[in-house]
Amino acid sequence: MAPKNSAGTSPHRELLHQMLRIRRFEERCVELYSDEKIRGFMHLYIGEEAVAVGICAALAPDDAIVSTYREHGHALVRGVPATVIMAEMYGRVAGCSRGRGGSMHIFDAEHRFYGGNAIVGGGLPLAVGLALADKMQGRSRVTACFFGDGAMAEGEFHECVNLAALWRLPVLFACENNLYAMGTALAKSHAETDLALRAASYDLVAWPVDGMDVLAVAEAAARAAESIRAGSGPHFLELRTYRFRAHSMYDPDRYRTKAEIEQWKKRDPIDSLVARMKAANEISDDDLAVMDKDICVEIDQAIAFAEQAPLEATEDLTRFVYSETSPTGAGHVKSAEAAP
Amino acid sequence: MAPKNSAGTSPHRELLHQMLRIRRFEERCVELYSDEKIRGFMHLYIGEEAVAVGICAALAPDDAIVSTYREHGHALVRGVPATVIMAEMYGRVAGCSRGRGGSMHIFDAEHRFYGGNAIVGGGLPLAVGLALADKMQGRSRVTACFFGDGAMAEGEFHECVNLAALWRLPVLFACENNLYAMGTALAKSHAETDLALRAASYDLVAWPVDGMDVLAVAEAAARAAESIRAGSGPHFLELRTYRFRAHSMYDPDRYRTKAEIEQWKKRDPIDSLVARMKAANEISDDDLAVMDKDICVEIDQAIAFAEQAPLEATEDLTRFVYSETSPTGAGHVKSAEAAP
Amino acid sequence: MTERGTTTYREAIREAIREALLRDDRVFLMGEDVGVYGGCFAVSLGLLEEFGPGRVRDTPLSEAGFVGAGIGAALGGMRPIVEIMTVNFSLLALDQIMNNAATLLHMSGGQFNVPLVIRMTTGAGRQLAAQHSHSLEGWYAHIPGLKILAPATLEDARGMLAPALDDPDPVLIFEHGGLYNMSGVPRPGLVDIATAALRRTGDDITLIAYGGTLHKTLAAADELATRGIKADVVDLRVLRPLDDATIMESIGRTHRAVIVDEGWRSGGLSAEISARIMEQAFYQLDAPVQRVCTAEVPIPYARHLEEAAIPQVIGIVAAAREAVAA
Amino acid sequence: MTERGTTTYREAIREAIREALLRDDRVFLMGEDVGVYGGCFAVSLGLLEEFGPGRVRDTPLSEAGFVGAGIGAALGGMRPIVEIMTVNFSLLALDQIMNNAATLLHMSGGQFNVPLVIRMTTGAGRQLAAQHSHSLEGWYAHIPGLKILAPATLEDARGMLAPALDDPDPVLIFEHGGLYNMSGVPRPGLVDIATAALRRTGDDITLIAYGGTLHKTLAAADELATRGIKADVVDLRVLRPLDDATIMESIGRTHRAVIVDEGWRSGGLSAEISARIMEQAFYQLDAPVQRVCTAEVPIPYARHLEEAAIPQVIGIVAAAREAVAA
Ligand SMILES: Cc1ncc(C[n+]2csc(CCOP(=O)(O)OP(=O)(O)O)c2C)c(N)n1
Ligand SMILES: Cc1ncc(C[n+]2csc(CCOP(=O)(O)OP(=O)(O)O)c2C)c(N)n1
Ligand SMILES: [Mg+2]
Ligand SMILES: [Mg+2]
Repeated sequence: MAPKNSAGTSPHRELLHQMLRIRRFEERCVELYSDEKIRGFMHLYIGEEAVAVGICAALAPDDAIVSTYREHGHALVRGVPATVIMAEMYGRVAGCSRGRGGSMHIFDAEHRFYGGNAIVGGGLPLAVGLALADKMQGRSRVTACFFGDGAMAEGEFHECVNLAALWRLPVLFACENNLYAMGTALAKSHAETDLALRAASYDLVAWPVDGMDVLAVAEAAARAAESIRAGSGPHFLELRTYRFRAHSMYDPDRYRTKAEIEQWKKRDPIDSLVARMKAANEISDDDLAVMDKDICVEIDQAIAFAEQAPLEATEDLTRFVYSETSPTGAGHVKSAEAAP
Repeated sequence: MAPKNSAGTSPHRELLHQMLRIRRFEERCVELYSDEKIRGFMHLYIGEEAVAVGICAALAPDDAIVSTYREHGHALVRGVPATVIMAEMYGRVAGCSRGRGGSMHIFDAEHRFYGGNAIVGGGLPLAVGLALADKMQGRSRVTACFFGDGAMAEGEFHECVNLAALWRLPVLFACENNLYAMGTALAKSHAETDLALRAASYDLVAWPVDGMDVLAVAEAAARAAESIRAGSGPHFLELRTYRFRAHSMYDPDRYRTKAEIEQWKKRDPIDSLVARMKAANEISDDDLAVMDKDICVEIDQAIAFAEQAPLEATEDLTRFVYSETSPTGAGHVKSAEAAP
Repeated sequence: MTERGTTTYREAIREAIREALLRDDRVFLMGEDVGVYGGCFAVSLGLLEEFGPGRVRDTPLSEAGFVGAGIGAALGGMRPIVEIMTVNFSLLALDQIMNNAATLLHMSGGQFNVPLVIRMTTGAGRQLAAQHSHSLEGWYAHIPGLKILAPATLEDARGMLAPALDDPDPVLIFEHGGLYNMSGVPRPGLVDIATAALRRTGDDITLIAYGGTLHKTLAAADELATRGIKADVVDLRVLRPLDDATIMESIGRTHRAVIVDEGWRSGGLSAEISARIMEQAFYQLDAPVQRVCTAEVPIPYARHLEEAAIPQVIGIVAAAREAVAA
Repeated sequence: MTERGTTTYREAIREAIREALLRDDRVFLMGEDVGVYGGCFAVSLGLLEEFGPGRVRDTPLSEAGFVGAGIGAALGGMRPIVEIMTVNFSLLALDQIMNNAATLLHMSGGQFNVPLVIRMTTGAGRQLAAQHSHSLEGWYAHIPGLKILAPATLEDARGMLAPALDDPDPVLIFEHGGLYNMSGVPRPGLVDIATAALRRTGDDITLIAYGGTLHKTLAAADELATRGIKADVVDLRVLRPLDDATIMESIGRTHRAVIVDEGWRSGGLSAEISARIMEQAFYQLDAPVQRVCTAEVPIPYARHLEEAAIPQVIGIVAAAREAVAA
């Protein structure tokens, strides 16, 4: 979780704050995309904020996250500074991935944020391996792996969930079921649309969660993480959610009705939490305005940072193809004794 | 099913005859392998005969079969002549695959026998596609796809079963669960070892069958095939069986105990059927001897055929990389009108 | 106002698919988001509405599964057009393409041919970063049993599909993502899927390109012309089997060559062409054959880095001038 | 009676793995049947018993999953040795190797290196037919971010693993299936993973080979010697990055070269080497560089056809004589 902010220390406040950060950040990203400051593929998380915020709330600083191309939210909540995320999308050397990754490839070693992976399903094996490393080294860490409903149809999903269950690895599989894989509705991707049920067939604990309710997500994630840390193997949460925006900036969104989208917007995770907090007198309109303003300042700063950040030198194009400490890369000859 | 033989027309007799054909054929293959007449990888089906025989009994001549590298049995029962199978293993041009395939790649267009596939799981998509073609063309045919317990861990399994179930394709998934994938025991391959249960999670009909009992297999296959023809989509049978021999001719069989093997041999599918038939006075020792002798003659003939069969001319090495009717291959220029 | 008959590369491909669907009942289009979404790059927009979900089939995300199903359907008598969104994801289906599609005919001793067309987008240049910018058509051109096409013109976009579908063997068509919006009035006529094409003639040097780099190469030829260097520009069109004759005929006249390829340099298609020139035209060369390829890096997102990574006009011009000066 | 110190290629690799497991707790071996079965080609026989199932891990049949898990484990601080039974099955894991292992470092701006070693068997010659006989190491050598090794000698079988594990980036080791039973007494000493080696010297022609074809090439060099043709034999050893210097040094002396590669000809590694010679040593060539490669067919089962398909001594000799006569 990112450092606490001015919005106070109530757990609800922090959840709200994080969701709002994602929302506002991405709203600005849309503008910046129109202005051609951000290019390439960009996938928005708007509508799904409760998932990232709820899951990440259950993670400790030394846990790991493996995410998808729709990862701004996960990265922000995890504590990757908005500045370096924004600079990344600007393609600047100050970006978290030195401008080499862009929107789909946010990486941050400090926060154990392992991408930003844009091959659907391709991040899952990384999560299994990270968890295996933890298990082999006797560390009680959790690796949270985000992926979509569409990804569950990929063979890599099958192989990975089986491996994790077989070896009882500490992975939290967080399936963001937003009902569509690009334009393909759930029922056209999966013969069995009850994804938690499907996952349970691999002999792991799996259950569905209302992904529009950050408290429900946070509670489920906390339970799952606790159980994982206790050594009971991987858990699978199906987070039932919805993206309010198109799949990517290129998507004309022809495959679903306005009415359906509007229906889901009534369950906006931010509005819902605000309503609940207001009902419980946990927040006032003024508080909210302050929170919103703080966030705007944070994002303005991120944009300013990105705007002024320099580009990688073109001569450095071929850096980081191999490690700079590479003994062979540096021409140094490593050796081993031949057989005795 | 191969043409009926001298052993008579009782259904039990025919099942027995087919199982015995496989057994005797492969016993001879072992000798021929020692004599270096057969080379490369060779995988024996001995012990599993009830599966091929029971499943194929439910198939009509225009149904299709997709099999694995352990496919001598499927091919023989399907009616691919022993002569051309043997010649194939001898690497002769008279072999069903002109000697290009060997033991792992028996193909026969006439019997719609689509291999002989040696990438574990790699045949599954072919079966899905064959069934799709039937469905799209309104033909009521079944495609039977054989694969092992090990194959179920592959991503291709997952993708294919989902596709078949989603599109309600006429595939009979025949999982030969012989408890091992090479040396890897079932419980080291699958978190959920109840494979029929796992398969059912894709929303298709799946159940386990005693794969050592040819009558049980035949009955299950008949039910499944009937249901598939009636349009109710793919079915999955888990055939619980055991291979009495090592995985391949290279396998020293270190991973299981002699006792385990002996235990399973007590359930030899041939012995069991014979015992049952004898008890019901359906067969005498003399009948059996005659049947066995007929089979030996058939196999002797197959070997004689293979022994004298010529080799493909070496100049023809590069034939069949492209079709000989290929218009471009022949330099003929096909064309389309450019946009109007 | 657009000229009558103006079309785009995207529309030309769509029209080719449409025609194929109209012409032959056995043809169908299958892939991720080809239907309701209208195609990842809008190529198949409208086809679902016209032909229905039976013949324009949206698939789950399962590249090995549906590409393999296409192979099976081809075995079963259909003429599938399978779309893989981009070549980057085709790696997930490579086992099926290599071990089944390309291999079944030979392995079965000539019994089972696979009349399948696989289309996919290839190439960089749109800031899509490392996992969405591969140019791997050269890899596919390594595989015996496949035919590999790279339409770079409106005519080829429109005309290559029909002969590909008529072909009894698997044909892969690589559409460069940077070309979809290219527009113009295609020349009427027929196109083959067997030969390379001379897109421009000039006797000083042979520039060899295909797909996404053809247009940069033509621009480089223009630029070279202003410096008095006249270039032949060979559009390979068919990457497997390569049309050696057209290449060698040109080099027989020019005695110099530069190959332009958006694939990575080491082990790319450009190497094969250079090696063939070595073998077939060594004594006619006045200078070593040069290659202008993509830098050996996973393609970076930042525009200036991506531009520096992939072949550009200026680099082609420089290589050609060097070759001519040699 | 075997000489003291005699070992096989198989045992040399096993000993290298054993040593690595002893030396570094972070090292583990993972793959299909590496444990209880003893390794598909018996390479890891006995290691499970010595190191236990935690460090010698049998995996389910799921190449993408466990190779990807190896990448993740490397990210997580381990030093995995992942075994893929054969290169044929590695296609199922290619997405992970290309899009993750080779790419993560660059895509993350230098943050995440992947210290992973992947071993696999490659090559034909044992009548295993089309789906078990690929030689695709040349393909892998196309991928920036990877290092590709091809041990052909007992010394390299024994010595390459340790520096591969010390390397911070992914290293793929290709073991030719035909070499496992090769035996001899390895010379003591150190081996690097950066250079090619001159295995024999002679100033008339340079023969370039690696892995499974090295020994055929050495035999061809013997044969050529009896005809008065003295050959340099370069063992590439490292297929990426290629050691151009050693190749060009040799050609600077011999002015002629033949490349021997068990990969298919078109687009194989042999093409890259030929192209580099074109670029770097054109003016020193007295004859065009020749290639002796595998015929462009899926490898057939029948022994005589397989032998005709893959490079043989007689073909190498013929190509070399032709090059010398040119
Ligand atoms: C292997 C692969 N196939 C296709 C794509 C193109 N693609 C990118 S995102 C996407 C949809 C994924 O859907 P889902 O997993 O539900 O995640 P969501 O985008 O809904 O968050 C597709 C098809 C890809 N990136 N990788
Ligand atoms: C993709 C792939 N991985 C590994 C192999 C090597 N291999 C051949 S058979 C086999 C075991 C398969 O087990 P299972 O599916 O249970 O079938 P069985 O051999 O028991 O009939 C393995 C690992 C292969 N051929 N293909
Ligand atoms: Mg989704
Ligand atoms: Mg098995």
